[in-house]
Amino acid sequence: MLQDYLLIIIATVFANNFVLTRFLGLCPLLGVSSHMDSARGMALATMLVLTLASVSSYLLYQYVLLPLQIEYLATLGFIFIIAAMVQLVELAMRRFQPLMQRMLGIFLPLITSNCAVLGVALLNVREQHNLLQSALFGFAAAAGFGLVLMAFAAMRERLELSDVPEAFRGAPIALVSASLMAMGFMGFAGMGQ
Amino acid sequence: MTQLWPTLIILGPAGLLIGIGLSIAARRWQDHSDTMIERINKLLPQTQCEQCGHPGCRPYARAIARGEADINRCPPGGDTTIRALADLLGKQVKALDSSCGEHKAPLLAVIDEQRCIGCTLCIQACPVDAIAGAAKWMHTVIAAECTGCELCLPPCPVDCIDLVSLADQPQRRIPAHVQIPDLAA
Amino acid sequence: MTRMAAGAPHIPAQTSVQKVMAQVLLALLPGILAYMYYFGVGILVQITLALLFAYTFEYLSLSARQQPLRNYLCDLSAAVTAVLFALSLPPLAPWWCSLIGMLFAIVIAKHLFGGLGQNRFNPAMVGLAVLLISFPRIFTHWSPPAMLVDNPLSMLEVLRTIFTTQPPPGMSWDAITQATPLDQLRTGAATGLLVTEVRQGPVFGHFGGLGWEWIANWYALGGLWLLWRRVIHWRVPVAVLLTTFMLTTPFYLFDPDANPLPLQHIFSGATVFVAFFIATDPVSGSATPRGQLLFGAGVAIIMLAIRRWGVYPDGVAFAILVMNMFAPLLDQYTRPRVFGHPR
Amino acid sequence: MSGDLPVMIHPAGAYLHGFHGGLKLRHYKQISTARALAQPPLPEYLQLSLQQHAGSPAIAVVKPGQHVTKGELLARAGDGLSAPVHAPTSGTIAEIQTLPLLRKPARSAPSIRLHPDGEERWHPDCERSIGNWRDFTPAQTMQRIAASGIVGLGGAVFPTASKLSSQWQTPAHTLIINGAECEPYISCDEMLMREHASEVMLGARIVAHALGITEIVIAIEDQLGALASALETARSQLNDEHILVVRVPAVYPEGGERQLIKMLTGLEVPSDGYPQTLGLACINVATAWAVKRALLDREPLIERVITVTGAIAEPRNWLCLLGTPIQHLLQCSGGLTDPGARLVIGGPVMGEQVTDPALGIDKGSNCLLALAAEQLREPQQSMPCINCGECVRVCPAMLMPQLLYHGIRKGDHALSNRLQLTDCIECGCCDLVCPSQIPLTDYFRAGKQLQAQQRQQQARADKSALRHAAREQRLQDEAAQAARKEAERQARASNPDQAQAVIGAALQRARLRKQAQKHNRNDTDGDTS
Repeated sequence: MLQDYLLIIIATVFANNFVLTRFLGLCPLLGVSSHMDSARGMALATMLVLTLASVSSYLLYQYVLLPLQIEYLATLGFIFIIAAMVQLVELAMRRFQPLMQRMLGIFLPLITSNCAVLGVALLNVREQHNLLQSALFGFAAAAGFGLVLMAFAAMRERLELSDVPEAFRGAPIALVSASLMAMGFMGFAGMGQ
Repeated sequence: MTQLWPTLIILGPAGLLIGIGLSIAARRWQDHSDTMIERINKLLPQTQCEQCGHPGCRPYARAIARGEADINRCPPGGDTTIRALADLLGKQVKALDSSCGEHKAPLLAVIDEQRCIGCTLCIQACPVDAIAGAAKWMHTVIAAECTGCELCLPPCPVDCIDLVSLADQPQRRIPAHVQIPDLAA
Repeated sequence: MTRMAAGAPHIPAQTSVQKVMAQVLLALLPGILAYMYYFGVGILVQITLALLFAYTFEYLSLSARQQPLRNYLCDLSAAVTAVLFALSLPPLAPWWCSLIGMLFAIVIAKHLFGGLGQNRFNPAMVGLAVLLISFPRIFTHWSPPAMLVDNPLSMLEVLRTIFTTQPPPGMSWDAITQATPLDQLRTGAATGLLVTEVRQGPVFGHFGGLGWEWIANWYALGGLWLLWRRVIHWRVPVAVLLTTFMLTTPFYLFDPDANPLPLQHIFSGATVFVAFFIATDPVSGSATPRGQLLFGAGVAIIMLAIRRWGVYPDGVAFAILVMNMFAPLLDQYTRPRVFGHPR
Repeated sequence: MSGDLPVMIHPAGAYLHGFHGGLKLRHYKQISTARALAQPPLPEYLQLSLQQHAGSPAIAVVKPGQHVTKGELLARAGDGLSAPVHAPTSGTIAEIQTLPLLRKPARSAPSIRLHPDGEERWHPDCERSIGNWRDFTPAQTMQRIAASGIVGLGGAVFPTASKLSSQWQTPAHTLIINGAECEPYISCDEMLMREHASEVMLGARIVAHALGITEIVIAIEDQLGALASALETARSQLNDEHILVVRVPAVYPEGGERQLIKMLTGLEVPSDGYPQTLGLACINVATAWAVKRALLDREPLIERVITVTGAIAEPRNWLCLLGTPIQHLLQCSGGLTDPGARLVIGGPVMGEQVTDPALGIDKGSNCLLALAAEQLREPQQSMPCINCGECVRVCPAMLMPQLLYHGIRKGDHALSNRLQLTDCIECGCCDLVCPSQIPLTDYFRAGKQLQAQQRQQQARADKSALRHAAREQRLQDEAAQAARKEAERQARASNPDQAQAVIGAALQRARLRKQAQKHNRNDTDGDTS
């Protein structure tokens, strides 16, 4: 039982890492990774949003969509509830963490369109997770995302300091690095199933 | 078609409810972006030269904070300032907008006291009150306060103000093989 | 600002990049000789091919980037990359393996990132990972140790195999190659055999694979020499080996039938090789003392996880790449306390 | 900091602790220690910079053409941190001109040229006895040290009196005499201790007495066994069991104050603090000797020991008048053996290249080194950094030199700030182990300079912002006032009756005032009459 939960976490963070093996959430990965500070903020924000999104989408699915037999509305409903929640988080952050809100700039609302969020919600349904599993799955997905994001940000800060050929500076070399990182994560293939 | 109704019935009110909730929250937790203007202003060189097209550094900072002005319009700050602003705002670093002017080493205005006729026009133009003098009396620049903004040049009717480079005495000479971007200027 | 000729210190450093690289190559020599002794001359062909392609690509990249050729071609870094890569290939791998591997290693992993000293990923391991992912079959064709072969392939047959990518006429791949000990353990576990039963097989020696364990010893000797020469430092190798040992011991003690001997993990596959020669690559690793310990431990953990649960036979290439990815982050969070600053 | 007092429990020097990093370097000291300490013949002229100390330049009190006697005050201490300069011999002031500093060629300061008359006549002040130093109050001793122009002779040239009388966060308990000359070639402190051991100890006791303490630790390198026994003999002669001679391992940069203190006590002087923070005072051997001569012999600081070594015909240590020109010293030592040699003032690792051999030695010149051409390094041949981490391993400040280098090279000052560039002590260890032969220390010095410049700029910017804001406020106020006046005038213009009334009222007031004045005047007239 406990082992199952542990497995969900480890498998989701590493073997089935959202960014590097499922290729979800690449947009914020490239967008918010030029600085350690903002990457840290984004990682935390995503963790918050993803956990909340998993729970709320689970509740929405179990207690609204299923009873009413409108499961076909899952995607729409999830988007709906995720958008609302991100908006709320942003407002709260603007009020209580204005600096972080500024730092994240456009990227906080961007979590809304982060496919990882919708991905978590839909995968939860597909894998038939219960409430706790959903929450854990959402959290672990975000943790994996955040870990990669921060590693990537640290690496990009380092890339800024190196003599990358002119044509490859900025986004190109970042993408090359991301692909090499993904290659490393392919070594986890076959694990976590 | 029959599936449309439950959709509307459920999602419609839900959307309304959420919308109301969000608007209340937005009202409650208002935007505090003044701190942002301060942070941007802190990064600007404070020459008050108006080359960016704004009357001083703070107005430019406000314009940046509101997204009305780009970050590459400050010639005195040069690349350093652009980089700092890009860092703060999470934007891409870009080249200085050459329509605003060229980056120069820090300058200091000096009044040729032989030629000065005491017209006070430069005193009125100086954004930091760094020129001392009175009508019909010779003026002089307070070196420690001058920002080298060049705003005093155009109004002077006798062209008696010169700009000299403001060189700090170095502690050490820097060897030729040390390649640092900031030294290139 | 006025410029002057040079500041203190006025005396030169006693070491150079070239010397460091040359010492690494020298330290690999005993391992290479042992490899040849146990697995035939194939490895020599692979090294030659890899060197050839490495320097071709190095030359092309440097010219394209308009870098001073003389300094950089003489720094021996491409040679180190090539040899480390070739030593990770099966001795009879097709010739184009080196071509593809070196293309990715030198051009993409090294020069796209800015050349010597700027690569964020270990070039040799990038080349290897590309091959592992794209052509996994190649890595199931390893030569068996010389003691198990009645009439070893001649030099000509080896060359023909490598260049035609076909086994010599009248022979099949199965006849001249064999799964590695690690592979056999994996397939054994999959078919429900106990570790002890699998280890009865002829390819196993005292701890690790037959032949492999001796190559590992020679690698270790070279590594110790590098340690003594202060080219590498103890933290990474110790972290890799100690973590491997400490992680596998409980498993073994808990269930010796299902889990291999800890020493088996150290002496088979590339563990020792990685500990002394791959994970110690300073460029793509961590530079802080604690960071190096964590880096080595991470490599060992991921390597063991892939061996235990993954689909790849020996996960070192992936383990290194994943830890390369985390190296800057490790540096960031394990920065030493500056003298005179509070803890 | 004052809360924890492990120092009290573990007295300095009882146990050696070691410090992070550092290097074992070949010593090359025996080159210059074969010949005994001697005085060179009087040079043709002495070139005395008025900036021989940290802080502001001294202010000349003599004029060209004036005749001065040995030990006479030439320049009094300037404002703030500063120290006076005295005449090293009797003679005539030739001229006062602005010249580059010997050990900081990028800066310049006024410099006095003195032509000796060869009579060596002492100034009368220097011959009068000053009584027993034990009777002096600490303030008197400090005043005497300051007036004698004594500064840290190890090379930092920080005025000694200021150093000893600054804030003591922890009560003073131990005086450390720094005799750990860790840089290769330099042997001036060793020679001084060999020949004047008891005088050095006496100087140390004078300082300790002034600080109200008794514990003295003399730290020397462990290779100098003979010296240790010489010091022991001197100590037994003085019969002072509070003096402890400690032999510390010869690891460069051991002689750095912070490193030595770490070695002796295991404590780190805080980055923003001084040895005083830990209750320690640390002075150089030569400084202690100068203190003894200032208080017992009444001689101001006019000479020091300097090692002349390297590619030199007769390398040796000279007891040399301040201001002696470099070229004169070279001549006395038999000249260069390698015409392509580079002259360095200081050691090979931290020294400064001599730009003008006509300049005179200053209080901080401990060594004149001629490095043969083949010993020099070529800075142009550096390769890219390979992140080998050797620099991290040897850095005594525990910095990450390779990252700092990248940061400075790319103009990322935020990074170099985060990595504490200011804590770099420019010891050059990283340079000496870098396989890519990167001139790291040059980069760090440049980076520090840029940082200082930026701090200055920021200060200017802050001031400008304030002044601009004040001006805006003023303009606004003025505009508001003008608008108010305009509004009033408008109001008056639009309402003639009221305006008339106002004018009438004003006239009325004026009239009343005039009457009142008249009254007053009458009254006062009456009073005076």
